[in-house]
Amino acid sequence: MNLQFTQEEQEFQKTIRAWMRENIPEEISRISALGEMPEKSQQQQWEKRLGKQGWLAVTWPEQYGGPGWTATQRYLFDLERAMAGAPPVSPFGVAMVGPVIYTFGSAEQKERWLPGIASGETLWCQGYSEPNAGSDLASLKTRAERKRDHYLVNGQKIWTTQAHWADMMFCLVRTDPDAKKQQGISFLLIDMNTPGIEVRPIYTIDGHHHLNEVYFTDVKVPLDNLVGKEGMGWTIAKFLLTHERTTIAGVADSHYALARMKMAIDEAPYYIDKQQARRRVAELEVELMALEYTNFRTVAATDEGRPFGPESSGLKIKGTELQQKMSQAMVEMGGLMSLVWDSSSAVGNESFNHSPRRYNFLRACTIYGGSNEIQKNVLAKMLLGL
Amino acid sequence: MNLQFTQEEQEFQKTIRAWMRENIPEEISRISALGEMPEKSQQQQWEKRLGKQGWLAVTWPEQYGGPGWTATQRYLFDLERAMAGAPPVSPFGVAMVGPVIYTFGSAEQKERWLPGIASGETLWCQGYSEPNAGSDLASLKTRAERKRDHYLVNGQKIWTTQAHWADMMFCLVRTDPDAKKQQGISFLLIDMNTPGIEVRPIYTIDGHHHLNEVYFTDVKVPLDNLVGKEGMGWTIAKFLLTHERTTIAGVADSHYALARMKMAIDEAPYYIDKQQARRRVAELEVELMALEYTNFRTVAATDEGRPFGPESSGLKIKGTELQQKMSQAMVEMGGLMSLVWDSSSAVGNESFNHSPRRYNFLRACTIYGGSNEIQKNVLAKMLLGL
Amino acid sequence: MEFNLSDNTTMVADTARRYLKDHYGFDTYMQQLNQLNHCDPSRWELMRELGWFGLPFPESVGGYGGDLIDVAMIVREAGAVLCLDPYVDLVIGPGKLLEYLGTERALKVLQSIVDDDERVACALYDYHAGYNILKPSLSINGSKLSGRKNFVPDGGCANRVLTTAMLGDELTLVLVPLEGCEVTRYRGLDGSRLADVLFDDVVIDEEMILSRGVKVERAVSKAVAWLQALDCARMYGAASALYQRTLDYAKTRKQFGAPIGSFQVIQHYLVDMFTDLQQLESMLFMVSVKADLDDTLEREHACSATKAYYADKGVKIAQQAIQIHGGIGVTEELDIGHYFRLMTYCSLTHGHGDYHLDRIAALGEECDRG
Amino acid sequence: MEFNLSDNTTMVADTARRYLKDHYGFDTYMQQLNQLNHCDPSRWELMRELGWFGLPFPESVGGYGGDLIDVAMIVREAGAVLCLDPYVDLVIGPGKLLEYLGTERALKVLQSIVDDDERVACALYDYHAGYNILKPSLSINGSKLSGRKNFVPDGGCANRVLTTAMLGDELTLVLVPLEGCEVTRYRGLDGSRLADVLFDDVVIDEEMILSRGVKVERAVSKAVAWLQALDCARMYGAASALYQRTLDYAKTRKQFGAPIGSFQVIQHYLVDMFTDLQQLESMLFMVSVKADLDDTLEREHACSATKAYYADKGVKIAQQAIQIHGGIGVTEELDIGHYFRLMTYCSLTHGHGDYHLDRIAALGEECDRG
Repeated sequence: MNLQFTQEEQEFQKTIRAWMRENIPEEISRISALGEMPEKSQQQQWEKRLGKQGWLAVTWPEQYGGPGWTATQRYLFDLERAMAGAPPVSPFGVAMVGPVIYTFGSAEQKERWLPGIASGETLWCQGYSEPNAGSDLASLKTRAERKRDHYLVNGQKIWTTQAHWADMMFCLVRTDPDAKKQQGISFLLIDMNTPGIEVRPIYTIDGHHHLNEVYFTDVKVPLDNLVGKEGMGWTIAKFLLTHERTTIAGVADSHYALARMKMAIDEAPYYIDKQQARRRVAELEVELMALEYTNFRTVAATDEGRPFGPESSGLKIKGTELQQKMSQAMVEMGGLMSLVWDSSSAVGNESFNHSPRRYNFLRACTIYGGSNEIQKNVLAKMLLGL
Repeated sequence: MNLQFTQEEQEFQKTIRAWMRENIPEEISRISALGEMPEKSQQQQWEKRLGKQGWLAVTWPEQYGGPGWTATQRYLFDLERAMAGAPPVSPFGVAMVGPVIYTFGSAEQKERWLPGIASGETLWCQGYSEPNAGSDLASLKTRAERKRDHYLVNGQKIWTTQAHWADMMFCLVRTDPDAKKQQGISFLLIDMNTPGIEVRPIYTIDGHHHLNEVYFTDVKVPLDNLVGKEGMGWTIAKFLLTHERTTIAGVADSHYALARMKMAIDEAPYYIDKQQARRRVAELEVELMALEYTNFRTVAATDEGRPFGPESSGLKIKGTELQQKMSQAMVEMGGLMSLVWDSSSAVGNESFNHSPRRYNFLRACTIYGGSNEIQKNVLAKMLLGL
Repeated sequence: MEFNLSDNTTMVADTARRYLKDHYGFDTYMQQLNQLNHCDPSRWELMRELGWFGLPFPESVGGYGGDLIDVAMIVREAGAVLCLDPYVDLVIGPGKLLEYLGTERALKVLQSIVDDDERVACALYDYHAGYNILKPSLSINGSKLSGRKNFVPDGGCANRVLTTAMLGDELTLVLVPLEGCEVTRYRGLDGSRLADVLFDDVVIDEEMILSRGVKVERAVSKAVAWLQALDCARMYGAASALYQRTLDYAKTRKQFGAPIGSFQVIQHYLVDMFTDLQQLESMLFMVSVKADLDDTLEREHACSATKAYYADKGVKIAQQAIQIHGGIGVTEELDIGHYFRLMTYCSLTHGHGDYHLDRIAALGEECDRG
Repeated sequence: MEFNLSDNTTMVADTARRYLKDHYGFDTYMQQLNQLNHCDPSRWELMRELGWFGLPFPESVGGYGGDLIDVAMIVREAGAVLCLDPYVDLVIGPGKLLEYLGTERALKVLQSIVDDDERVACALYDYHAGYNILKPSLSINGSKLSGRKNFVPDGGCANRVLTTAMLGDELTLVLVPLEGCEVTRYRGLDGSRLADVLFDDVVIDEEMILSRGVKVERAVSKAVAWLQALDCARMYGAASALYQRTLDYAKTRKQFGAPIGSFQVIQHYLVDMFTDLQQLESMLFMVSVKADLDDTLEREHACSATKAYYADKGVKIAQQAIQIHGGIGVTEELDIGHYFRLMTYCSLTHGHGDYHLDRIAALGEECDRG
């Protein structure tokens, strides 16, 4: 049992901290300080800067462009990234389709797609959910019919985050309509500029445009864009679910949110009962600590080459619950200042003015990627044997 | 909309208050002030005193010995009873078997049993649950075989509150073993002094003896002791579940618990952060108020001869949850003083010393009479149509 | 005790429901969301025709002498259809304030609100003073009013503003034309229109000072009690709509080959929503009577208890409605998320949960001493 | 960072588990519940033979120089089998206090605890001072000790008592023979043996005063950090046992023709218990390292966070275990209810949840200033 970071790790952390301080664009950290998210151009500029430094695809093996860091280093990097006010890297390229391609893809596919992800050039989105396949993903209907030299894709995806930013989509499609539910699903890479694709925005209750509906009408996708074999889609999707668990808890960004909350309380000029507010912060701090040390155990296991233990199973549930609690606390502490929706100038403390947007946005975090109810169903079955 | 008690009701309340002050034995109110419950002799002495006054079977029609009060008067009576530190009347006679007998019983049965209940002479207990029929009551197995001039009862009941005090038990038994689950169940009155009955104590985690197991070995019960017809047991049990809803929320006793809590905080000599404690009391007070006004609606409906509306459906769930929360708050506020289990003299404030016993005891209140989970299942089905 | 609505109140509520259903709803709401202007004049006139403007005011000023419960039933229905028109903020709020002041001048202004489309906004809050309505930061020095008010509902659409200010150590109520002030408009979380008003050495003549001292404190405290009760009425309307929509959704939305309402966990969520809703209704009835009491202790205790309870359970119902709806629940396209915004908004106006719990604790001590 | 137990600690834990399983369990617990006496002398001797008495103490006093984590793993196993023997209260508590004092006299007493079956109880609390261990109500005036200590664990079974008292404004640690004191015994909520000790003008000679001032404050604060960590270790053992028993019960207990563990609501309850348990384990590892740090801020922050977290989630697990068990869960016949008592007890010793949240808030401010 050794809960200290090594001397080397601490040095590493210092290096990252210094680099972040110098390299994060001020406009981005200003946006983060309000609990908001950057625009596409800002996000991509930032990811490219990381890419140039070789720090974008940090989870990848070195042969594909990863920096060769330990899980602990990745954790420290993520922490310093968050605390410096930079947004998380978009997960679709680096965390999702990248590992799929280097694990299941052909040599050509690796060569063709991985460099663009690692450099931040190519932006990806994820085509999983459909109107009638939300929690019940295996019910998806989007059809990819195999023609002589292409797949013909027809159907609709929904809740597609950043589809309006993306160059590429990785997509679950049904290649065999006669096979049983989970079978007959394949994993396809689709160029978002292909004719027949229409992206329609969905605005979320934070007032922003993150999500989309994506319609496919006779979209031709080259056969080469199939990853793995036909029918392997479900296996690949499951692989991703259990892949990287060391940042799923959102510990780094919750630390940042907690720090913002403390600062907002300290700066609050007036009627907030500060003692009471600090007590509420203490409660959240305790929960974050429990999550963080559970997360550390997953990080340590990764560094020792051990598989994720049962301790990692609750990370997503607990992490998202905590994010929601924190954003709600921020709104409630703000009192009247949280009534503001779209003022161009600050009314009191600006972080409180923006707090409802984040609070609203985070209502989704217990829903997407498998709602917490679905997560619990799965855990009850897989882990508890119920 | 008129939320005042009438002049008459207020006079009534004053009369009751004065009577209670004069008639409640001091030892009983002392016990209540600690959150404890009286012994059999104390309880029965108290119930007889009420009986003598004609105030024991307060929900009964006048023809059977009820005082002819409105539901509002009954509410006020119950409130004054609780606030004066008297225990609730044992429900098995007055609230349960009494109404069954005057609704379903024969003239002979009414004459034979009702007077003893209304006077507090006869103590009853309820023989429903069995080891394998808890939440799933319809699975009960205790067998009553019809012989020439008696039923022969064999089987076992469990969780039988006050069986060791009781003269009589009303009991669900299976008279037709071939009928389907809910059918074939009958409602039988059993004299607890009949040979073949063995009562074994079950101690609960408050350290007291409230519950029992009751074993029946070839117990002969007169045929006259069947209420209604054979096979009507389930109907009668369901009748009881929806019968009297105006005190099921436990509002009166929760008011008393809240008052005790406030007093304990005021008297707490020392380190308790009183402001914080009062804030916690305020939270409980708000929840009690919501419960109370919902309860008032049920009381008002009763007085207007209207059926219970949907507002009454959550009373048991909310009421028991609140009782648990209050008892937990009492323990937590007590801090070190709540560490005490069996000191014969007070260590600091005696109410806090006794708080863990009540806290422990009340863990059962979300379980008995149909666990809150079962209540929710039923509401989802019956009321929400799910 | 008796919880039935009078025939009169029932009629008011039924009319309101019909009228609001015809003229409001999600489409109207979405249109209004994109305007910073005041509500449609024809709808405003319709409200006047329905008698809402004079409803809770004395006949002497052209009113009908109705009760808080009448207004509460209207506001409840308004909450249920996401109505954003500023009936409460430009009529009830300033109207009750003026009525409670009761001076000739005040009643004259009230009469013009009831009859003449006079638009008066109330400026009770600034972010320094927070919920402490008796100690605003704004002050009058040497007959000049200077300072700032925030969160003034429909402050951008009014002609005049009724604002509290300190004159020495006395709370004072001043009626100021808005022309001479710097008004910054923005939208509130619920889609309503807010404004900050900067008073930059506005010269105050005696005419503009309506009253001062204990009388103002009492009027403000009583008027805010109405507003607190009406916050809850609005939240109840929203909670009720949310519950009903979510129940319907659970019955029709299928996943894993069955309606999601067939899953036990969803069933229990819905039962919790339902039982909470029942208790919210009980509290609404209670506060609709007690928020109008003269007894300060009982009035404030009732208002604080209800606001605290709504801030807790109303918000929980809205959160749960989103969770059960899943993805669709967090989109702007569906009304669910907008009810959620309304609920958060109302949980923060006129005192949030913590404020009211503290007030109850303090009132309790006062009771004990008394 | 590295969360593996060392070979040595693993061995200690495994031995403890085996030993405790052989000698403790529900039957032993129930026997002990009916005795106000000290534990069985043969079991006590076995603990000594296992090396537990000297485990975390320096070799100079006959100890083995082990770590807090070693003791924590023993106490965790002890919690899991409802062990009531006062290993922590009569060995670890007084031992660490004496070790941290570090004077020759203190170490001599420590040595006699390790080697000679000396029984020393710690009297740190009285109900006036509450959790404030640095300002006890007991005081020494004119070389006479007078006043009362409460909640002294196993105070009825010890020869001497290490008690804090104020000498002027200095915190002082005094070692007093118990013969001359009035001792009132009672049982604690968890079944352990507590005592009140009345010091009725007990004459204190210089010999009895072990130390005073800042040194005592520091020693008390560090020793109590150990006790706080060990509270959590005991609670973890209980929580883990509760979870496992409840899971097993859910798989076997049938209602409505199916195991209750097949109902979705029960499944989610159990998943919540499981994920909480995982986080409780993480916090236990954390506090087992940090409660022994010299850095006051980090040590106290870690202890308070863990105690607060356990007071919340540990207790919730126990409540849920009872609820899932139903009727049988509230009986004295089953161990479930007794684990619940243990959990409540430990959530109140050495600071309850609120106390620790306040301390974290206060430490945070200190951090900010520093």
